[in-house]
Amino acid sequence: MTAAAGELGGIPAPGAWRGAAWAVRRDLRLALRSKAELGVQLLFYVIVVTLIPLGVGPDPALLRALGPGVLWVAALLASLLALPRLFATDFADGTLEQMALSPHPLPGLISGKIAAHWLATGLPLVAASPLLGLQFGLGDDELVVLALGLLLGTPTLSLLGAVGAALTLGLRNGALLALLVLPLYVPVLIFGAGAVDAVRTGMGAAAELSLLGAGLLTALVGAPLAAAAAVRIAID
Amino acid sequence: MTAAAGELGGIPAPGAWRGAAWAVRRDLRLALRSKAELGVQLLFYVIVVTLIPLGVGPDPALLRALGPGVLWVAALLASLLALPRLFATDFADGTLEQMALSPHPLPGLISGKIAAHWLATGLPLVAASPLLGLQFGLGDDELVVLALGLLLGTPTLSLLGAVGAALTLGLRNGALLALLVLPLYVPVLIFGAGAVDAVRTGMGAAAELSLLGAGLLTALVGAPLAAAAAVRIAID
Amino acid sequence: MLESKQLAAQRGAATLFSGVDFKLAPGDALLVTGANGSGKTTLLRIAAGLSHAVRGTLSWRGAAVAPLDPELRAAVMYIGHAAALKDELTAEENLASLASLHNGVATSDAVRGALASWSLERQRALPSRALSMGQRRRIGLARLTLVPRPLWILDEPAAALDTAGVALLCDMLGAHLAQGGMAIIATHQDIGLSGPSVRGLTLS
Amino acid sequence: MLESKQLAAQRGAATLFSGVDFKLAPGDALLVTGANGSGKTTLLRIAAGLSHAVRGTLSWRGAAVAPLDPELRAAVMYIGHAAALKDELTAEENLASLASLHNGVATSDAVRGALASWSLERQRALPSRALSMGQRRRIGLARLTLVPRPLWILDEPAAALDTAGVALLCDMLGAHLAQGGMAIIATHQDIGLSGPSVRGLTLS
Amino acid sequence: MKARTRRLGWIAGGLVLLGVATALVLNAFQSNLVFFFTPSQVAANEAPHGRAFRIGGMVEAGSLTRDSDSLTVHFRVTDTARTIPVSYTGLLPDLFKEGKGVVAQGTLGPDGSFHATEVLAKHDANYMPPQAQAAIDKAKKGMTMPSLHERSSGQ
Amino acid sequence: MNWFRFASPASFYPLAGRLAPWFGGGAAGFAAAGLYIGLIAAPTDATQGDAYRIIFVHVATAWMSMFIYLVMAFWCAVSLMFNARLAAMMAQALAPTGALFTALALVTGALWGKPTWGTYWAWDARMTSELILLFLYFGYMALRQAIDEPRRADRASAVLALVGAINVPIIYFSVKWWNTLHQEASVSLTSAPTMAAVMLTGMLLLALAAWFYSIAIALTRVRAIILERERHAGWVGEAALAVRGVR
Ligand code: HEM
Ligand SMILES: Nc1ncnc2c1ncn2[C@@H]1O[C@H](COP(=O)(O)OP(=O)(O)OP(=O)(O)O)[C@@H](O)[C@H]1O
Ligand SMILES: Nc1ncnc2c1ncn2[C@@H]1O[C@H](COP(=O)(O)OP(=O)(O)OP(=O)(O)O)[C@@H](O)[C@H]1O
Ligand SMILES: [Mg+2]
Ligand SMILES: [Mg+2]
Repeated sequence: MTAAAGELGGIPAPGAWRGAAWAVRRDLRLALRSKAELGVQLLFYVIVVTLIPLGVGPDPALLRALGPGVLWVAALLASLLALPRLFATDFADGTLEQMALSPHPLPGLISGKIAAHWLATGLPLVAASPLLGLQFGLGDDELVVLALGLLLGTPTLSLLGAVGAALTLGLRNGALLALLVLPLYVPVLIFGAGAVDAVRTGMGAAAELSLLGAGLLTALVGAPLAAAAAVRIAID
Repeated sequence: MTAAAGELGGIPAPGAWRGAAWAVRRDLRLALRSKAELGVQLLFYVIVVTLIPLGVGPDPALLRALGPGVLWVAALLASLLALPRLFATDFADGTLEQMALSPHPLPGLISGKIAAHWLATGLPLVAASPLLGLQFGLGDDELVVLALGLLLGTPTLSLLGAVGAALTLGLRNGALLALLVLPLYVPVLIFGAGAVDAVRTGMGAAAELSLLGAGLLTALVGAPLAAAAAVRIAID
Repeated sequence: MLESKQLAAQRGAATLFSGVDFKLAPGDALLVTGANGSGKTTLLRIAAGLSHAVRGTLSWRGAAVAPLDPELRAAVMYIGHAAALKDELTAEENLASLASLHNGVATSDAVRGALASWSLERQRALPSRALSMGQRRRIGLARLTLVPRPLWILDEPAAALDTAGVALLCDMLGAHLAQGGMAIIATHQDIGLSGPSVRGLTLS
Repeated sequence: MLESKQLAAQRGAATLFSGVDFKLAPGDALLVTGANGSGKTTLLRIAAGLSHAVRGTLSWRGAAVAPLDPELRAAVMYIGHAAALKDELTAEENLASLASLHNGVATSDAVRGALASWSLERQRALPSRALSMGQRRRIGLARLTLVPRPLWILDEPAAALDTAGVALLCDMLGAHLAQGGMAIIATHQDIGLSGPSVRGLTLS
Repeated sequence: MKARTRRLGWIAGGLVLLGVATALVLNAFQSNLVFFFTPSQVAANEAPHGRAFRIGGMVEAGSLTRDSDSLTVHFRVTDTARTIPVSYTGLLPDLFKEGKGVVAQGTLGPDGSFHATEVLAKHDANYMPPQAQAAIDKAKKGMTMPSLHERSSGQ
Repeated sequence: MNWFRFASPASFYPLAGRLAPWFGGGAAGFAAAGLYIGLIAAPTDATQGDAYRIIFVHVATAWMSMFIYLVMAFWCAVSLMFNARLAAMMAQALAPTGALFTALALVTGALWGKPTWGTYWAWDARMTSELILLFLYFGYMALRQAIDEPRRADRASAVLALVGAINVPIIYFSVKWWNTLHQEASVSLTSAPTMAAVMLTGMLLLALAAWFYSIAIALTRVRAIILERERHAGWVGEAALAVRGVR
């Protein structure tokens, strides 16, 4: 309930970690507050994954070929759908302004927000993916690589998406956000789905997974700085 | 710029048609104001349609089989993505309250909003679909049926989506909206994609198209009433 | 013409107020005051037909009215905290659009006249996003001159207005009452409205 | 300690104000007044380090500061129109969260004390969505007691407050100034603050 | 009164639209909106060429043969009017029986025979103990199909 | 006797408390009899062998999944039209049971499909529309859950339930309208059942058991909902004291 500051009784020095911790705690509490929300996010993923076969037809061979692509595209769309909420309400109600004025560094606060966003929207998908993959007839190895790929890929999606969300602040244009973000998402999608395909064809997914890891690290360094810069521009 | 009222010099009686016309005019102007928006919505559709093949792989036979399904799923997602904007800003800034208090019947005003929403987000997709279908190697007949199906189906999506959007007003939960709306979207998707498949297999799509038409008419009667009821609940 | 009998409002488990009786005849104004959270906004929304009361009745021209009753809707103009302005539209477009929603006069001359009377000529073509707090409120109030309605329900109309704005508001209210209009106004500050037909109602 | 030299602000093609000089020493307050749209909010945001000025300099403790300067950020508390409240969180959670964001005291006792001093004990566990306009503003102001900062910048702090709230605000401001604090306040209504160290600045 | 007539107008309009919708639905069920095609439809060239579809009907009595060297089976599917030969490689469901319903997915070969990739048994709406079944079979001997089955097979 | 008396939560609460055990007992009795007939007395089926015994669970749950939705939609309509709190609570109490039966019908159907049709799942009209029914139940519950003001939750979720009600006839008639994999009705009001009498008896007994179970559970759940929602009303305090034996 009370911040670390209060629990220690004194007022600690501001810092990037403290800022990030504040943001994670606050945003996770907000996400958990509407109890249904996390479950609903997951249900959306499940429904999209079952929806695409409906549009495509019931041929099992076709479905098996589609599996990895569909699971990845659905993860990507779930991430995309959750993006506008990342900064928009904080912008509208003045929280972002207060964050910029707080003694904590802004990139730290924003990293915290992104982390909370991934924990609330990305992690459940990663956890559910093996089960859903089973429905498409994927084998054990493929399921492991699918989950591993999503574990590396979905945080990257959240990080890249945060930059787009910050850039479109105040524009109320979900489609513009999607347009900015999707080109950045495409490589993640290609390597993620590619990794599963690679195991299936017996080639090993080391290459694709390394690339996903490299992408994650790069985004981890760059995205919070870029998003913070975009936020500063938006509130000026 | 000025309302019909002003142009005629007098103050006409309120009515459902007038209310609808007011809402169409206002919302279309808002949509056109951010000039990029219409284009962006379309671009989103184009990107999703080109994205799925990327995740699935370049096999041309597979792509041909996927075509109708992918084009329809993308249309459905584009519609879904645009839904939250339909009522949320009007709710937050007090416009919805004023609409409920205006002398025009609320279902009329809401029908107008839905119509404008479809004109701004659905119609461009319908217009672009034949071109995109070409990429998947669909034949002339199939392209015609694809466009015709979308022409009947996308307004149904907007109408059903409006009910979901009105029910989730103020909840700020995009995934919940998706959860409510997707089950209602599924039949449209099945018959829409089914129609194209039917032509491709040389069977004629009359049955599917009649069902899409029937769905549209039913939604046309029921959805504005349900959405108006939901809006009244939200502003109480 | 607007009359309430034993109105009560409840939020969650708390009863905000109960037994509220008032009666507004043509020319009357009701100034609703009370501490923060005492239920002024709630009462105004009930009177405008936006919310349900848990008990009591509201009647308009002698007939009991339910929320969103068409008769009441055709007679009332409610201006609350939210100004119903679209950020993307200009001040002029916003005003014209709202006026015509309420079936008011929305000719370009009338709209410009209304803007001018609230000293917003220079902001006419600005997108509303750029307006200051007080300027937004002025557009909301300018609607009152374009849409003739017997019953005005105004929630803190003076908030964010400068002194000139408050004086203008008071003049408008005076003229409205003199023409046989009615008004219910919730306010914390003195807006200078007085006279025999101005009654007070304090919620506690 | 906060000093401005020849500040000017421009919006679109219009220059809102120029040549604004002020100087705040410990214990000083600056009351910014002016008509709607004269640039009060703009000036306050520049002083808080949120916006750029087109011309002129702002200096804090003798050193010129750019927007979002860390030194200035550590010293300022800005309360604008938006209260930074989350609808889903309770009044208490909101206040604790904002206080700890600004590295203030956020123990549960301190937070409850602050709520009580603004008479919000009963609203402690309500989601902020349910609060009235004035109650929201009170939570924003309660932050001032939890986060010790030498420089307060308040944009229309009295808007939506009832008379008791305005008196409380005035007391708090007096105490703050007496302790060597500084304040810049934009307001349309008289909030009762007076004294030799209270200066006025009218924008036109 | 005027408001009431206007309201009646809207209601009438709504009912008309719903009526048209019903007519469209009925029209749709006139045409074939199918989960599978019957042998008659296949024979009448209504089924797709060069693409997978489903075929449904009864396994013709006495038509089932197995290749000796592989898991491939051959049988004929009939709707009593027309018959289509089907070949399938793989395990058959337990309920697959001659004289019973079947749904097979696959493609139509140029020779007019159906190459199934999946075979599903379509069960009818009858449930009875084996003795009863035997009695019925005996009574109906000589008929193509027991009449009890007509309701589900006649579709 | 004035039946409208029971439209108030305060007087319905004790009535529900008295009725629930009877329905619970009835459910247990019918289930025991049905299971005895279904698992022991009923003969194996001529074509399906023992696999057909899933029918005893599948049919009861499938019927209930649709029937509960209709009842729920009915209460929703009542609550919207007459602004009746108790009706909304009944609808709220029914939803989880309906979702449970829908899930069971889907699972038992899928399990049955493997031995009979040769597949767990095919996208035929019956199965797809039943799956949509499950999503509708989820949507109804999620919407309720997301709105924390009970009156608003009542009315918003009622609108959703009514919109979704078109799905039920589609499920029911899907086997008639479309040529599907799923069999047609074995039991109907207009023609004799195409099922041996023992089997039919077992199936009907289990259907009755499911019915009684649903009523018992709904009554119990509605009592909990009444207590939660009326906790500020005076009578709830008295009821709580009575439970503790303080009186
Ligand atoms: C996941 C797959 C399945 C689903 C979703 C499903 C769904 C349903 C539903 C909703 C009903 C009630 C409709 C009515 O009363 O007409 C039903 C009834 C029934 N189902 Fe299924 N079912 C499935 C699989 C199966 C299978 C594999 C069989 C057996 C081969 C089967 C046999 C029956 C029977 C005998 C009835 C009772 C029909 C009657 O007399 O009304 N179902 N099913
Ligand atoms: N769920 C709830 N439980 C308890 N109290 C509630 C609930 N929802 C709202 N309230 C209270 O109802 C009151 C709403 O009052 P309202 O907005 O009408 O006040 P007001 O007189 O307009 O106040 P202000 O002067 O601040 O505008 C507030 O005191 C609020 O705390
Ligand atoms: N792009 C623009 N072009 C011209 N003028 C602009 C533009 N953007 C903003 N303005 C003007 O800048 C001013 C902003 O003023 P500000 O919000 O600082 O006023 P204020 O003194 O706080 O007013 P209030 O008392 O209403 O709060 C307004 O007059 C607004 O119309
Ligand atoms: Mg208020
Ligand atoms: Mg201002």
